[in-house]
Amino acid sequence: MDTFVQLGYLVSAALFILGLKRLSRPRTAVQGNMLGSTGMLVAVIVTLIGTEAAGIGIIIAGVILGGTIGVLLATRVAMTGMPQLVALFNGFGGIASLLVGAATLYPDLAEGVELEATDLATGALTIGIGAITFTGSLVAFAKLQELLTGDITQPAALRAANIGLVAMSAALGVLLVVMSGSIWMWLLALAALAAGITLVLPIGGADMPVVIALLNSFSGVAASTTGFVLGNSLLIIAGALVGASGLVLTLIMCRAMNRSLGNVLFGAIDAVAAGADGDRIYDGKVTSASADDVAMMLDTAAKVAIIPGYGMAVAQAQHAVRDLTRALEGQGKEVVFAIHPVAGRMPGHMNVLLAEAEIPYEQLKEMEHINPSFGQVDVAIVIGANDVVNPDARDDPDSPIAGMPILDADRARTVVVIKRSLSPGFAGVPNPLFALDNTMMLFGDGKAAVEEIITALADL
Amino acid sequence: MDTFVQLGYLVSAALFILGLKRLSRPRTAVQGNMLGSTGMLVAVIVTLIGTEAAGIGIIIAGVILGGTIGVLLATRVAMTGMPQLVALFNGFGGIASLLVGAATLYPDLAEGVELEATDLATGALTIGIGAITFTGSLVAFAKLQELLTGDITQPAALRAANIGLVAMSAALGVLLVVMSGSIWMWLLALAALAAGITLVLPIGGADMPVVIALLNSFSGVAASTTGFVLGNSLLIIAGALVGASGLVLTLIMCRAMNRSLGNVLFGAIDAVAAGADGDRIYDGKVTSASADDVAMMLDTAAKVAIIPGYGMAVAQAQHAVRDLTRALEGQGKEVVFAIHPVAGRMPGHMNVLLAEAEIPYEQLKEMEHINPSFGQVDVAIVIGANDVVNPDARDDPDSPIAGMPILDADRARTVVVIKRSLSPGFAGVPNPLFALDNTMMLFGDGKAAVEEIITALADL
Amino acid sequence: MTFLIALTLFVLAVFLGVELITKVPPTLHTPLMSGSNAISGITLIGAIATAGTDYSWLTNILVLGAVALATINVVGGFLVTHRMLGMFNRKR
Amino acid sequence: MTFLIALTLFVLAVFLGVELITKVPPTLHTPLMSGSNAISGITLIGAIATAGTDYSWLTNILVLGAVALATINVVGGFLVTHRMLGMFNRKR
Ligand SMILES: NC(=O)c1ccc[n+]([C@@H]2O[C@H](COP(=O)([O-])OP(=O)(O)OC[C@H]3O[C@@H](n4cnc5c(N)ncnc54)[C@H](OP(=O)(O)O)[C@@H]3O)[C@@H](O)[C@H]2O)c1
Ligand SMILES: NC(=O)c1ccc[n+]([C@@H]2O[C@H](COP(=O)([O-])OP(=O)(O)OC[C@H]3O[C@@H](n4cnc5c(N)ncnc54)[C@H](OP(=O)(O)O)[C@@H]3O)[C@@H](O)[C@H]2O)c1
Repeated sequence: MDTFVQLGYLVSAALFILGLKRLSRPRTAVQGNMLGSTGMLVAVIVTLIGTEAAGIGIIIAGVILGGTIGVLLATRVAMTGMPQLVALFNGFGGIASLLVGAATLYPDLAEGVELEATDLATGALTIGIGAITFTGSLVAFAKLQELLTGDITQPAALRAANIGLVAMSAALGVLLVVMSGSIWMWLLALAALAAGITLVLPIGGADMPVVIALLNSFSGVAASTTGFVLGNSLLIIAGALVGASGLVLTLIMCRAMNRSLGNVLFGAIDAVAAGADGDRIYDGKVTSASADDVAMMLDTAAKVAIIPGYGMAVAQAQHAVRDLTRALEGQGKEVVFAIHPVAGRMPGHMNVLLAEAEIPYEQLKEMEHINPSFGQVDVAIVIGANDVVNPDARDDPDSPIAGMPILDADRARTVVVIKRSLSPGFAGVPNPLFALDNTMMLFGDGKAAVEEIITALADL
Repeated sequence: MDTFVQLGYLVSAALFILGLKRLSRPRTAVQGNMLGSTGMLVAVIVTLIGTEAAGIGIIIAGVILGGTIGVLLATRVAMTGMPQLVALFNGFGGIASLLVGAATLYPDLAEGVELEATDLATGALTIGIGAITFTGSLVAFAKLQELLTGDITQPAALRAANIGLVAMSAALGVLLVVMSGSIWMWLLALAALAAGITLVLPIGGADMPVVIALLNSFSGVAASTTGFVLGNSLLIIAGALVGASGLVLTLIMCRAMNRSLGNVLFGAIDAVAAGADGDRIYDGKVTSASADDVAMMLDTAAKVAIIPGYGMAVAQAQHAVRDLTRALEGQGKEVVFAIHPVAGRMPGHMNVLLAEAEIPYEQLKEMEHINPSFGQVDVAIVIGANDVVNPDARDDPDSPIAGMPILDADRARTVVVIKRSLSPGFAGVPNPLFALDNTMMLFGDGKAAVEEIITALADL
Repeated sequence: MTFLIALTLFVLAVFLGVELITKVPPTLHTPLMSGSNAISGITLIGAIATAGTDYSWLTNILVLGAVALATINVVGGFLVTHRMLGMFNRKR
Repeated sequence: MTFLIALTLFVLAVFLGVELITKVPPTLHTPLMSGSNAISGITLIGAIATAGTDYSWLTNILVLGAVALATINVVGGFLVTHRMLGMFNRKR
């Protein structure tokens, strides 16, 4: 029987590996996700067969309950809500690990059974990391869902508290290993839950995708340490795979923003505090335009580059943008999309939205490929993007976002910026692009503004 | 104690992994090899400390003996002898696995101790694969060292015998598992030793590098199965790493020759048999030239491409080639080297030789990069290369080497071919390049011919 | 399974995870994140294995919660990834 | 270590080996081959572990041969790889 379970786990681990491998290539990603879910199915079935189904009632109840909620959440959410949903799921995985760890250790601790130090240590890790993952993910969810808004007034205090709580969790973990009493386990859980909150609370919303990837890595590690406690090879392997891949993803994202992980976790608020005096930059230099002005400008253009940003997602303007593209192409113009790797609030955010609007993949150009050719672009239309086209990042070494690679929209012959106001993007810094001579601002909601341009084009 | 050994093995496995990772990138390869050897040192030390050193005398004797021979062989061999030396080392690894497997199983088998079926099965695999690796590698060594020359007259019979012997080995392996007697183990070893010979004997010398990579993979698998028998995690992991990487290397090489592994193992001789009538192709069309003619041709050239092949290695002409390059560059000409991935008798063979002669790495161009620009080359100097510049591979779908990617030397304005005669290269097919109007043949030993050109250039 | 063998599995899987993910294009970051997030719901089998080992009400509640929450993670995670990838793929 | 845990280690290492080696440039094929060949000499520790478990002359001879041959593979393999790589590196 045990051999059968182990064999099933091996098959499942292989499916996870193949799944991850395929998920990381565009052509095979769908298949990769299928392989991963097949692996999970194999694992669950094998486990059900292999364990004495003493708690089968609980299991069935839990699976039905969780499965229903999972399906509802996954099918109902809008594409713009993806980031927070992933955060939420991730939190659930974290607390599940915490609960499994506690449920495994608790009976023995309560009855005073002597436990191996390694079991206690990995149990403590499971509980600590699971707890941080849980509350950290919930805070990330709340921030992205805009349940938690407004500035955090005391970031420094929160960070100090966070360091204290992490240290306390570590101390409680050591106590749990040494003294082996269930009280330490519960205290550890509480301290780590609080640590998760204080870790994520001071981090700016723009950095949430990085935080989610990091917490994803944590939830993998928590699953893996659960495997140590239970002596379960599949938990160890699958958890470690996710732990490693989450960390790699985190670092890839940091690199795309030209920042270190430490800076993301502990430096974001300072950056926001630093840039506030937009007035001086904008004063008297901003040219406001109407949709008709923009349409006339477009009429004479041969090459148009569209730069979407977070605002396009908020306005749900992707379908309007597609219609604009078709209209321009109908007039024989060349239209390309310039996609910044961290445009939006989630890596690949723009790709998902534009794909939803059926814009062909070939039309989307990555930053490195489009940047050298902005000189040949007649009109660059910036829709709800801000930080990713901020020339200060490139030119001003003192800017809080200095060094972040940007799209060189300012080098296009004319720039049209569509947004509702002059208010800053998520990094909170003013954008000199808006004050350039060759820039015209079209103020308004992204979707409405694009639709107006389409009408104006048709009326020319 | 066991924990200590296991920890040492884990460190060693991690070092092997990092080592392989670095070995596969040019910049870090030296460091990778260091890491690998450090891993091996850790493993040996830990094993010595962890086992009751009952046989310490034997161990010390063996290590001193083997170490001395290893150092002597590795430091004495010439660069051109690398391929066969690697084959030899590989064979030693194979037989060592065989011996360990036999030494572990034999005492129990002889005393009639009951053994697990999985132990017997992995033991049988160790012995079988170790034996094939050993004799196969020895035959490969003998072929490359030209101890075994002349055509194999009965390839079909050898292949039939090989299939029979492999089947017999499999049957004996099953008998060993079922009947558990030491006689089956010895018979299995004998059958597999014979299978190794019959496997490699009919394969053409040009395919030896592929065979060596494959046997390398086998020796990894044999080490890994030894690990199963001994319950040793490090043997399992390190063996599997080598087994997988050897197989990947094998397939990469096959792809570079546009052939399947099956074709390499079972199809080479037929190809050689197919191409014989060079006379018809060459008759009356070959232009022979002197070193002076070549020097005059070079004098008016602006861009020169040098294409080295196996003959350059045989003639040890790399230093002369370097001198020629310097002379041409001294006259302001551009000189590049066009490196075919399977030029020579070993992947990367040309790179090693040219590096030995201190030709800068930047001057070596890979096939895909140089091919589109052969039209701009004034003189292509082919030195001891043949198959890799055979236009039939590209143009004649019936050629035995059809589909193998080649260097498009025939598209250069003028081609100079340096070799001793019109005899074919390792694929055994005639080469229409030699009969082209824009080709001149400079017959002679590679090194001498290049030196003559240098003198002629100086005398102009 | 001894602790050190478990650790060996862990280390191998970490190396493998790193190799598998390096050099993913940014386009795939979001689906990759949610797909691997679903895999981290593997803790579900831990929850299942733990059910029925003890009959105290406290552990039963812990286990029920663990199973349900892990199932949300697994089912929701794979589904949402599939939806996202579907949007990409319509275009090829 | 049960057979299936051993098999799991094997499978993980195979996946890892494949990921590590795919896309090596041809330049490095020869040193990579001889370097990984040296690693396959790890069977040396098998030989060492086997020494002294039995005192019959036959196993002693087998073990002596195994240790010596595996050592040749290891020492020679790493050394020859180092020599080869040294030639490349002088140039950078
Ligand atoms: N994508 C990722 O993975 C990721 C990860 C980490 C961090 N980030 C950060 O997120 C930021 C992304 O840059 P971004 O240029 O895409 O966005 P952004 O800098 O956040 O700017 C978005 C702009 O959209 C405008 N907007 C909001 N709602 C709108 C609507 N309904 N219609 C029209 N415009 C609207 C806003 O201006 P108004 O209010 O004036 O309209 C705002 O200035 C960067 O700072 C990046 O570092 C992203
Ligand atoms: N590199 C690898 O990893 C690898 C792997 C597998 C197979 N192979 C095979 O090996 C072949 C390599 O092609 P190649 O073009 O390099 O070599 P080749 O086709 O084998 O031809 C070598 C030529 O060198 C000439 N030669 C020999 N000794 C010489 C000397 N002292 N001076 C001058 N010339 C001399 C020979 O002609 P003469 O006798 O007339 O002088 C011969 O035609 C291909 O068929 C390839 O598929 C290579």
